[in-house]
Amino acid sequence: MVKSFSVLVLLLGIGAMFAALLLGYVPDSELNQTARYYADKTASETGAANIVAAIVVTYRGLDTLGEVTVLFLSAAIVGLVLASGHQQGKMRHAQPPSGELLVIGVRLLVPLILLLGVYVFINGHLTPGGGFQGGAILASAMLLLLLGDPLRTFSHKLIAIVESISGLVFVGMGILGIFYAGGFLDNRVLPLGTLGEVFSAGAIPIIYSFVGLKVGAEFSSMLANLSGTEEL
Amino acid sequence: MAYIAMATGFILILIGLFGALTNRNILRMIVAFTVADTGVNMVIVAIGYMHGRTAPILDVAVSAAEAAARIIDPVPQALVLTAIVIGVGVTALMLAYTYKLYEKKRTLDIAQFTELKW
Amino acid sequence: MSNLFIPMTVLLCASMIVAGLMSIWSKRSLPIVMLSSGLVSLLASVQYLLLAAPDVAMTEAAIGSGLTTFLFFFVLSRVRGGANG
Amino acid sequence: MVNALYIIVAALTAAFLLGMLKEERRATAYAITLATLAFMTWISVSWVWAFAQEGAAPVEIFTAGAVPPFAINLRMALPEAALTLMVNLSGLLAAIYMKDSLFRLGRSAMAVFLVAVMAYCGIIMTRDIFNLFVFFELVAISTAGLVLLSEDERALSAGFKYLIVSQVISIFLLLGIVFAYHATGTLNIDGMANASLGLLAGGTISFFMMFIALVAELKPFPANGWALDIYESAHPSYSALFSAAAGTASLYAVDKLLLIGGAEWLPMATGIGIVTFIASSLLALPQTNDRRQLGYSSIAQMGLVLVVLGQRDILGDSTPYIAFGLLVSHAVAKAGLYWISGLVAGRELTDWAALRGHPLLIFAFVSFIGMLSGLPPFPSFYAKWELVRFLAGEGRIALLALILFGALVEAGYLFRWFGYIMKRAAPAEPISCTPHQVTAVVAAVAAGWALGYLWGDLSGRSNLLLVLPLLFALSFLLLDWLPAWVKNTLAIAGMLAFFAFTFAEYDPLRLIFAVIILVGGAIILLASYDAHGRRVGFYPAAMLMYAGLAMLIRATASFDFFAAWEILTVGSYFLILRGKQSEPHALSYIIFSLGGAFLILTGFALAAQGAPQFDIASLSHLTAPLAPWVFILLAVGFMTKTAAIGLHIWLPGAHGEAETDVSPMVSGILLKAGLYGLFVLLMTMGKQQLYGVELTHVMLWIAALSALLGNLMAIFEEDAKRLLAYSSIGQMGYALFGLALMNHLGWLMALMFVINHYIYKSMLFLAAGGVAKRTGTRDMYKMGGLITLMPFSFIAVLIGIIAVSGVPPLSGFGGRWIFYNAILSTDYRLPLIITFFAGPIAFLYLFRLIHTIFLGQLKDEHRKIKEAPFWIVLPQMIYVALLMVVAIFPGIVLRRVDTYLNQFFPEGGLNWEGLEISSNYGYWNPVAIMIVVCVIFGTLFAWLLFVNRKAQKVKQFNIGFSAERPYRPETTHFAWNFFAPYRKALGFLVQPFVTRFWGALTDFLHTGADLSRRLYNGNGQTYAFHFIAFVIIVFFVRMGV
Repeated sequence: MVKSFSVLVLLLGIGAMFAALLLGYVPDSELNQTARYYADKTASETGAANIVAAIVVTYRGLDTLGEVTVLFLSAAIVGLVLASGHQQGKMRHAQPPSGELLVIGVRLLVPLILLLGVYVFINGHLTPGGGFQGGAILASAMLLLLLGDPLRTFSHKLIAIVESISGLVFVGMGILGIFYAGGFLDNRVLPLGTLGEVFSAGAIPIIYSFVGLKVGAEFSSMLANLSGTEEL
Repeated sequence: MAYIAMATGFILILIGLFGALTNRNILRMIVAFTVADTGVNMVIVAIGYMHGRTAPILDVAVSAAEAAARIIDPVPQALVLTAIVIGVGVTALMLAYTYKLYEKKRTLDIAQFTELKW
Repeated sequence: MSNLFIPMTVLLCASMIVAGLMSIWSKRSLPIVMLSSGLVSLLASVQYLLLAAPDVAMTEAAIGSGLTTFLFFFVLSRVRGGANG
Repeated sequence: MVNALYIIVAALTAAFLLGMLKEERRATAYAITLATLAFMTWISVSWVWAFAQEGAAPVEIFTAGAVPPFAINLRMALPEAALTLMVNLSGLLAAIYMKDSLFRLGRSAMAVFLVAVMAYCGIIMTRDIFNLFVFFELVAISTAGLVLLSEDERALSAGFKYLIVSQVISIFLLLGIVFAYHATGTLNIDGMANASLGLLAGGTISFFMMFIALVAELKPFPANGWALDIYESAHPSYSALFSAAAGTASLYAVDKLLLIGGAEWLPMATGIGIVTFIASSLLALPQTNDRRQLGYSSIAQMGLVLVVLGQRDILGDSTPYIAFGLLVSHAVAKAGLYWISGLVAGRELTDWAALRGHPLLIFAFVSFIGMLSGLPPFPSFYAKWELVRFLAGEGRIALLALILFGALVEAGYLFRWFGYIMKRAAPAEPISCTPHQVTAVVAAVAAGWALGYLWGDLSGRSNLLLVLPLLFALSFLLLDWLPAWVKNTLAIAGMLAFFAFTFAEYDPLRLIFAVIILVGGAIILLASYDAHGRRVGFYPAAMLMYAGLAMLIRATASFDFFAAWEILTVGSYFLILRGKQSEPHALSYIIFSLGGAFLILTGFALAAQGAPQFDIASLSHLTAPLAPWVFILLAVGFMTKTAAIGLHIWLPGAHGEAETDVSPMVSGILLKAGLYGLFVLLMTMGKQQLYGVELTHVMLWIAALSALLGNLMAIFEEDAKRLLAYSSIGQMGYALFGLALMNHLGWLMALMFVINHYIYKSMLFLAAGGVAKRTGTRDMYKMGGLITLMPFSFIAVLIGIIAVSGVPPLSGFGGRWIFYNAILSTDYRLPLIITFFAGPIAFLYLFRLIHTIFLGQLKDEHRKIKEAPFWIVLPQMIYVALLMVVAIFPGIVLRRVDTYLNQFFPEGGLNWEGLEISSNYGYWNPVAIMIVVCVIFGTLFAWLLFVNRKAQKVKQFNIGFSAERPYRPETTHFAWNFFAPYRKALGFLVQPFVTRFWGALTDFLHTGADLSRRLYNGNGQTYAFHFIAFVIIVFFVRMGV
């Protein structure tokens, strides 16, 4: 009780800070310099219709690279954490088999979901969605497979190769930008094409696709690692 | 609308922090943190919102020429995307830690993991 | 439609706060706590749509509410014994 | 130049590549890791070179083909290059060091490691605030991963606590960033700085949130429990990286942020920094776990550098020099110490005694604590000097005092630790190390010394590593494999040669000191021929002390003077620590000495009034109100070295427990450093008044009390060497008294004491040491009747006590004579009387020395002992001869000094006519006195022989106790508690009030720290609570201001 109360007092202080922020908040009526630049220049500079995607992949591409790296780290560390001191050779409890319906449903759904994921990230520069969303969708296919067959083991090697190659492609496209365009991660290493088409916006669709693959692979890797654990 | 969303975001942060600081169960703490994270994201999105404008996507309705007058600030959205992904990365990591901590001591009480102190 | 935004926002926000409170306050089982927090995310993603942020909405729905909640349940199933400790 | 972005690109490419390797191919993975780190290091090196040597212009690195603020940009300039070099190099060495652990965890761990190092570099280089956040998240996550490298299971919970807190931190950081973006319309750091964020709506709070979040990465007190747990439990090599690289990167991030915040946030940074520095230094005091203590120390150092950043308003362009000086010293030392901790099996501080017997590691340890304590010749020393100069110049005295206090505490526990290493029982488990672990440690040591050279080079003052005496002393480190006698010969030759070459440069006053230090030091070193084997560590320490002394008397600039002072202090500390039981005494010596040194430092800085340094002689130009304060600071500083009463408690143990040939060095020679300082001080500043009080008058009182109490304490002492040590307090009191008289004769007398005290105290210490060596004890009541067995020692002691007590005909009398003349010429009655009384008291203990040791009955167990070794007797005999010469011809030294003193006190000098010396009050003919005394003594002796011609030698017998065995046998010995009657009368004067005072002070600090550190209860939730409480407190302090 004392603890709750003191936490409450502290949060009152934080709340005061937030209140000050909220009361001092005045919505912009015009876009600020940065946003205006993006609104005006995105189409001509990057050829992407989805400005958010252009910012994420190109203008703030370094952040995205960092973000992908965050996931990469998380996946790697989840693996490390779960592997540390892990005793091998214990048999897992036999679990009741999943229902027939689920198994069939999974078989039907998984390809569809995979397709959806790919669609989401390939069109990331045109419509809402992109590598992260698509990647998460890919991972959910994985999830379904896991639900269908809890004892299923995944090819860690395949996942690892997908995540490595997509990471390398991301970095590689970035380096190409240094040599053939205006700087690291500049998407103009490829022709910008026509605004609104799938094959446009230079390297954005390619990068976003590999981001998608990578994100999907990272999440899958985490899931695979978690599913390899035993119930305690 | 932005005000309401922002206020909600702040409240969610406070709720999340309160939960994280008062629940001793590690899993509940992590859940509370995700609530706080959602609150942060909500605040960020709300801050970029401008009344009467549309999403920062160029299409038939919004041409590149008039974009500056029609769309809302895209930057906070880009930031939130990053924040969400980082958030889930950290959450996954904490969950893996949770499993391992539980394996070690068979408890999820945070107050039991104090062998390092002073 | 835009005049519906405000009431919808209020409704959404109120539900979010309730769900948020449930997720930290509920003395009941952890699954409910986790579901409530997933619900907060889900409601938030709807709110993002209203705030003209479809990209964020998609991400939040897929990652924030979907994947995260699943991760929670996954770990919960592994540490069932400590859930109510 | 290679684009600096490749630091990031290379690390990521390698990390992703590692994922494709088979798990079994660890050697390949490790090779890739090392190659990548080496490549990253090379990029940094090439940039440092380009900026420092070729004067390249700073480079902005744009990404995405757009200019900032529309795309992320990074910067590479000299600070970035230097910092990334630090990070990459420590990353490389850390990876080399933990090869085994990386192999154990495999390629994922290596990938995580690479990303961590990359993220530190990213934090340093990026100019985009959100990008900074991303890199910080990478750091946080990789930290949580890399703690798993530890074999300590507790690392798991430490990592989890860290994750909890970093979640809370990132909430604040994100909110701050977004609101700052909303206010300024940019995410670029420079853009935000230009937009003067603080003036915009919501700007202050948003800045505050970012600021507090980044400051939290520096582990400010009290929001730092999580970091301590990581330091304690992580793999030592990771802790090395965490301390060196993570701290560095976070500091630079805060520095960038302060660019946005502007001058108004500097006091906040200072405040947080100083609280953290002091609190962490104090909390480290009761620590017994080595890695946790290093953690506290790391946190403290971060606080200190934060203070420096916060003082940018007055430090100006010197900020980088100071901040980097502290930072690199900390990084190198901390990394090195953590690496050493990986070689030590036990986790208690005392387990480090295992290092003993590994001279290389000892040297490494000493170098590292020297860097942390800001001792010359390391960068932190130069930084300390500069920092203090600016703070004092701008009148920020309170902050200065706090910083020095914290530094003293930190030095205290570091040197305490060194004492454990040298003196505690070695643990069962020896050092275990692999070649690559040693590589890392050696690289850190080399880097530390190289940086010391660099900082000296950049200082614009003398580069200490180019000063001849110091180089000579350091060269003994390389020669330490030689046998002791070779090194001894080299040392003597070096000192005499140095004297011969510099002989002509001294004025008469300095000449006296030079002779005592260099020639006198050489004479004492003769006794060192007695040592056998290699005597590892003795010569570097001794030569360091002599080098410091030689530099001291040759210094004309304040900086050189202070540097010399610290060098001689450190050297003598190592010497004193060599004594068998001297661990606590050496510790109190170094703490008092460093405290005194800090006072001197402050005094100099005040006197300099902001100038980089000044000519010592120009102290005379100082005027009130500054002058008296400078005077007090310097005087107290110097009196710490002369062990004036109140500051004396270190002396008896330090001198008494030291080795046989070390006691005369630290007593006969080292004490003169303090007197020399006082000479210089009084020569330049003369009489000063504060609130109407004549400061020299106060000094006179201190001197009188030192003389009286020093002598009193000596008479109740059972231990021969301690008795001599206490007597030194009294003798220094006399000398101080003479100085404080501020007249011609007083100063002449002080000089006389300088010479006499050197001669007879060295002689007596050698004699006592020789006797102790033969009898195996220093307790006088366990000796007796040694006159026939050790005749030379007897003669030395006899002559010594005649000289000390100031009876005719020896030189002590000359001193007394001048003394009485001197006090007759002033009118300080009471202190005069006190000092006068001290004389007979001195005779009491001296009498005891000869009576108890050499006369009386010989103990059974001592029947077969021999005279002290030749090499210990030889210098004593030289001193006997010297005493005779000085007694008969005092003019050979005094006359020139007398003339020299005329420039300060034209009045009241002595008249020298032939062999006769006269003053206003009488005359003194040394030769005549010698003749008269010899005739009288000869006559009496002859008569005695004649009277006792029929005396018969009787056998000694033992006292029987009629079958009783006393509980404490020594109580029955006549020589035990010899002056018990006097103790009844005067004992109240020698109550250890001063000792109790200092003891109570340290107890208070310890207990306070021990209670406060329970704040860190180990609960991750509490740590998050701490952080939020910290945020709130700082917020309201800030808003309240």
